[in-house]
Amino acid sequence: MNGRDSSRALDLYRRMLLIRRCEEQLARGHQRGLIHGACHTYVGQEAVAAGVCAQLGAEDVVFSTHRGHGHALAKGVPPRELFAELLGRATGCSRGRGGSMHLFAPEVGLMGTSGIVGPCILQAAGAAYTFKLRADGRVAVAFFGDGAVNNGAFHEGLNMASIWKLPVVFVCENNQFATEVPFSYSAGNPDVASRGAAYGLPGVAVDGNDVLAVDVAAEEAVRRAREGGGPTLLECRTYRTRPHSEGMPDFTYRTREEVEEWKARCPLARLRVKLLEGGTPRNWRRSRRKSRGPSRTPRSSPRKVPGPTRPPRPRTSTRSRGSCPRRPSAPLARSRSCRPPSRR
Amino acid sequence: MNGRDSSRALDLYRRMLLIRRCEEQLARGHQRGLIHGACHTYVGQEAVAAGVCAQLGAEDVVFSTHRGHGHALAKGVPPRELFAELLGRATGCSRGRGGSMHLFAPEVGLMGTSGIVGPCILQAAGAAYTFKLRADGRVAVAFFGDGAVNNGAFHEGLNMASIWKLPVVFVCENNQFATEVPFSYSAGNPDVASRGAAYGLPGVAVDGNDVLAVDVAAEEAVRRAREGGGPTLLECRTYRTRPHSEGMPDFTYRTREEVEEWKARCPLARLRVKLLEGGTPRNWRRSRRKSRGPSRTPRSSPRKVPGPTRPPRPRTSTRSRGSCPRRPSAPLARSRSCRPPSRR
Amino acid sequence: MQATLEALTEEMARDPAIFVLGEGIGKRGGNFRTTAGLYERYGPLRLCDTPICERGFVGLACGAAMAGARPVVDFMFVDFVLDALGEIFNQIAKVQYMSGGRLRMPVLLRGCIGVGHSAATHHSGSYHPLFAHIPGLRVAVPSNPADAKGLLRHALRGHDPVVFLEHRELLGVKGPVPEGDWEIPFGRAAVVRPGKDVTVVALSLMVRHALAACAALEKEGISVELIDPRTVAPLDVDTVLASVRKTGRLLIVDEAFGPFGLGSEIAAQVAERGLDQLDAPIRRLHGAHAPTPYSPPLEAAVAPTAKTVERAIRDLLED
Amino acid sequence: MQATLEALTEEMARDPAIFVLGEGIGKRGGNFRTTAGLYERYGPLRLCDTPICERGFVGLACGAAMAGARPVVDFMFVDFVLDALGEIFNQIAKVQYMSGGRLRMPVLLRGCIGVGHSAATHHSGSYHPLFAHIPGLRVAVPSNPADAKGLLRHALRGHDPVVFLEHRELLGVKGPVPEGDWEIPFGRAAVVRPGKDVTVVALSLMVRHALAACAALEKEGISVELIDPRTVAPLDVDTVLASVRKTGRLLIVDEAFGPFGLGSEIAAQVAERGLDQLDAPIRRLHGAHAPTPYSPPLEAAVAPTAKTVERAIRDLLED
Ligand SMILES: Cc1ncc(C[n+]2csc(CCOP(=O)(O)OP(=O)(O)O)c2C)c(N)n1
Ligand SMILES: Cc1ncc(C[n+]2csc(CCOP(=O)(O)OP(=O)(O)O)c2C)c(N)n1
Ligand SMILES: [Mg+2]
Ligand SMILES: [Mg+2]
Repeated sequence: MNGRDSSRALDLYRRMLLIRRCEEQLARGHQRGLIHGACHTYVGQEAVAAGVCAQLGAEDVVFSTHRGHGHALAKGVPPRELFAELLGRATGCSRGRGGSMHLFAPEVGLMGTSGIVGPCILQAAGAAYTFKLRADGRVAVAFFGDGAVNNGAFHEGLNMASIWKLPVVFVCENNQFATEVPFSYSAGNPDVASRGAAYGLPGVAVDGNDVLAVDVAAEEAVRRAREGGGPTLLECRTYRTRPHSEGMPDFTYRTREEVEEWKARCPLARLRVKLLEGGTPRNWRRSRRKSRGPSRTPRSSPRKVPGPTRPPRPRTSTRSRGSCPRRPSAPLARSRSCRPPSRR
Repeated sequence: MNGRDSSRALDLYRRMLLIRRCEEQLARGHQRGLIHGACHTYVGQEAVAAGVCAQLGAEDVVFSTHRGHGHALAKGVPPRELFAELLGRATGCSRGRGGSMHLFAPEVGLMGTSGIVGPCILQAAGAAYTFKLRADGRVAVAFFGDGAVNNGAFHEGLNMASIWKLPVVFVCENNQFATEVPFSYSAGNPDVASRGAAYGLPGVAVDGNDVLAVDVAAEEAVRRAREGGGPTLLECRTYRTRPHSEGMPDFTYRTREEVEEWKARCPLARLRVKLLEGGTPRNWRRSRRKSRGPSRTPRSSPRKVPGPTRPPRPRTSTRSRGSCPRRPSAPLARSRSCRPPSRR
Repeated sequence: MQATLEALTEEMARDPAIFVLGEGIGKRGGNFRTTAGLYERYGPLRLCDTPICERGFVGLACGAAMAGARPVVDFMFVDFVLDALGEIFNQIAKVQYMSGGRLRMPVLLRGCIGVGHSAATHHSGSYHPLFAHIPGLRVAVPSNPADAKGLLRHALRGHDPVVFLEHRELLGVKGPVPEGDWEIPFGRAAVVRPGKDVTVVALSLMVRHALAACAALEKEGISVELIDPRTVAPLDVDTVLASVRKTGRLLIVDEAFGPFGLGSEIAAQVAERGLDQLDAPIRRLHGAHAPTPYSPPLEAAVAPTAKTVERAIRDLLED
Repeated sequence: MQATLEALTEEMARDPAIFVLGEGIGKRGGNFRTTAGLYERYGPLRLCDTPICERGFVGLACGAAMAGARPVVDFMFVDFVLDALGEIFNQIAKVQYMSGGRLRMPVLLRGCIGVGHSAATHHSGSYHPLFAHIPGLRVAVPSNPADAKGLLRHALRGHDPVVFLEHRELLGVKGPVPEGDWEIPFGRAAVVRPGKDVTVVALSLMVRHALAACAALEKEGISVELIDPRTVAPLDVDTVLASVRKTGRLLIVDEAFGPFGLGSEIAAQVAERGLDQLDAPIRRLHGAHAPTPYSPPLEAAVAPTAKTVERAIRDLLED
């Protein structure tokens, strides 16, 4: 890795780490009864949100699903707003109305996550339609699971995006299960990327646990969208290493061994190895320090999870202040001009 | 053609002729204001219904669309009941409640046509589910247009049928237009048959104006379904030579030349040529005589269309009696054992 | 209606964020000529012919609105858009609330309703009660060209999702339309005709039938006050209550199904807020609670007509 | 509820045409344990895990019923099945009428409704008014295990499509269930508790809240007659009318949205058929007309509670 590559890699690592740390915190918060309802964490899949969102500018938009914390963070939602939301506070990104599954932060391009499987695909196509109408060069991204692939929204959304050449990227996070149902059971053709052909659009499969691979594939797809080349279907093959939703049993439909195997392919660990192989870049320490808020808290004490839920009100508790910096120190939603020239 | 082949060909010809004659009558009835609402005729596409239904037994079932007269007749709905239905009579196959777009004759396996694009695909899969549950060897068929291919019902229905290996045949009649919108515009991939791959099921394209080709392809698909091999997507490439619906303008979205070109590929005329090339089979005359009811009427006088509509009541008018035999003289819904052994 | 086409044409000229989605609304100009001539003027991006995927293009419209456009979905018959109710109820209706108002949802969903033309059961529904039940949606059901134009313009200038339903049998109807740039705000009923003996609330095509009934009854000295709510969400019951205070008698006429319908909602509000004013039971006259049959004589029997409205008014006066 | 599982288990043993479709209803036994243990007994064909395609498997169920099977669609949350309303309203509800009764439609569509557990807006809807508006559908919304079992069994033996909705907060509730092979016919309200001062109609979870309110009021000598309609289509208003004849006062409590809702329909029927019996305006208490928020204190504010029911009864008595 040269200097530019490794600074980019560090940025990706930082995004992933932020997600991982936040999710671990949230999981603890759920265990402690501070977070209510269903809470679907993104642990294991961080490379996808990080890699794709690194290719987006602040003006680009993202639509996501019930498993949306990672996308929100990667797109630049301040962790504090995410935490406040799940704690049910008025300072949450959805003012406490949404919780885990309904995150809205249009000011940073997180247009919404949804508790219904499917709509995000159509909505991303719709935002892309607006961008095309305005010819403003923006790009929309839909993140969705393998489960959504069998839904009519996938079919209708990809087809419309294709015939109108909309600037949209469809990112399927194939983590191989929809709740407990294996994709190999529920899909007549479990090769998601190959399904692009049914709509006349390029389908690309990528190792979703390799953030650099995701980054490269996303760059290509985003460039195609931005340049008027139309949509891409990007299948990121990955795995969630926590249960479908916090508190659910996990080893009835898959084995402990399988989960362990995938844990060994942890996207953070893999990138760390690469980074260390390439020598410790100058800013490696600094970057760790910067994201220390969320990264240290869970280690120091699980009790650092912000206090008990209370009615939404303008302020979050003081205790949460230290652990969740208002904004990630590095601008997560980089503008296009920041892209390393070597990548262009 | 040997004797068996040509008697089979004659059967197919008879089915097509019955449809053509009935449709011409109905079109006239619509022009004269005897038939109300929308009336979508099947003229030009007869080979599809005839070829596919010739492969079905009486116990097999068919689901269809707004353009369903041909399927109804080919599956064995007595022309008299079809006419009565479109005239709004209680003796109609849907008791006058349905009209052109809502034909029900479960007693002959016409399970229903629908004014909504899409549902027939799901319903055929559903009937096939019942057959599989009962292991009774029956087969379900969905007829639908190219327009339905872009609908979520297609996606969801084909996928479910594939993963559960349901005994169903999906027959897409690609007549190249949905109302006035060309399929090449509305489909990211206008090759329908190739879309079977997206669901892991075989997709077969066939000349939908060649009834013998349809017959062969349908035989294979029906056999696969019946033997537990699962669904097939059968794309029949064809053309409707009348307007989308009776009375609509026709040359704004397509040229008169194109229509004439396709008229020259008339499925009836093509088979007639083949039959004559192969020598006039013994039963050729007889067959013409048998189907003379509907075939002669339009020539003898357009006024033979049954009298003015009146409230549904138990009897049809006397005048219609002669022109529409209660049942086609040859059993249209042949049982499987009638299939020519050469075809097995 | 020509009137809504005028409103749409003018608003599209004013606001470049407006675009139309639907089947055959491009070159063809719409199944009901709702977009005739617009394709030539505004091109394929702003008049976008869709594949037959109602859920898909309604969901797309939702995302387009979130990103700042103003989509008009022209769904032809309301029966077709039932396939998109998930997108409408779960997404379009909720986005503004869920985003704390940071996202707007100026989607116009328009199409035809109503029994007629032997269109049979998949081309003759009137589902405004379903939409009106859902928080976050506005529902307009005009009865004449002037209202249609004013309400459509209002819809095209607001921030909320609007379901705009025109009765198919009204599409050809002509009527005076004021000139110029005016709108009709939602939630204001029109007193179509003042009267003192009985209050009739009628919607859409039923307003015409009720007018015919009023004319017939007038000859016998029966004076009917006729009210057209024009929008069913928001629903202006104040105007109805004011009228009932005068007349003491109320009949609601709507072609849509009765149970959980317009008559239920108005009657319930009056029974809560104006019980003392009533001199007789509240009557409702609705379309038959059955799928619409095809055969003309059967079809004629399922929807209220001028005759059945007249009879219902007479019955009410005898109560 | 254990009770519905018993009914389903018994009926599946009796009738081999019954099969269940849904997400995770196979080995997993259903998100709410609605099919626990059935997979082991009846295998994958009769307990069929579906992909996430609500429209698809509801449409498939329609066809399966037409061909003679008796599908049970287990859709988890009613919010999800909104994507399938086209199949339900245009197809399932109409097939029997359109085919002149030659085809039957014994489809059971079941799932959860209701606010609770901070499930937020996509997992907390109660849309029974939508279904009840549509001709051809039957809609059951039980409030206790015995009714749930009896109604479910009835649904599994009839010819009609039934939408069967259980409140999520009732799933864990225990209660006496009679032994043996009995059913509860649709369209018969239960008088949960006789009384003489005021009539309260409550549905589903609201019955429990109302019971708590009754108990509190009883201490002050206020006697409430509590009626549970149990099915909203058909809707038994006769029982309500008989009660109102005694009490002269009526309150309807339903968690679902108010406009075009259960309260509207009951109030309208009473205003038509029992106007003279009323001593006070008819009151309705519904869930807030807004998407269900996530945050516990907000969530607690949108649905009626024992407290708010009690207050509404007091207000009504003062009218
Ligand atoms: C329309 C709809 N049906 C069912 C559900 C219930 N549900 C929530 S998450 C989920 C599985 C989703 O699987 P997938 O899309 O692969 O995403 P993952 O959870 O694996 O990230 C299901 C079935 C839903 N939310 N929406
Ligand atoms: C869901 C739905 N949307 C729209 C329509 C209106 N419509 C009726 S026929 C038709 C075109 C259908 O095209 P295709 O499926 O190719 O069948 P064809 O008419 O060519 O036989 C359309 C759009 C409908 N009936 N249903
Ligand atoms: Mg998954
Ligand atoms: Mg076509």
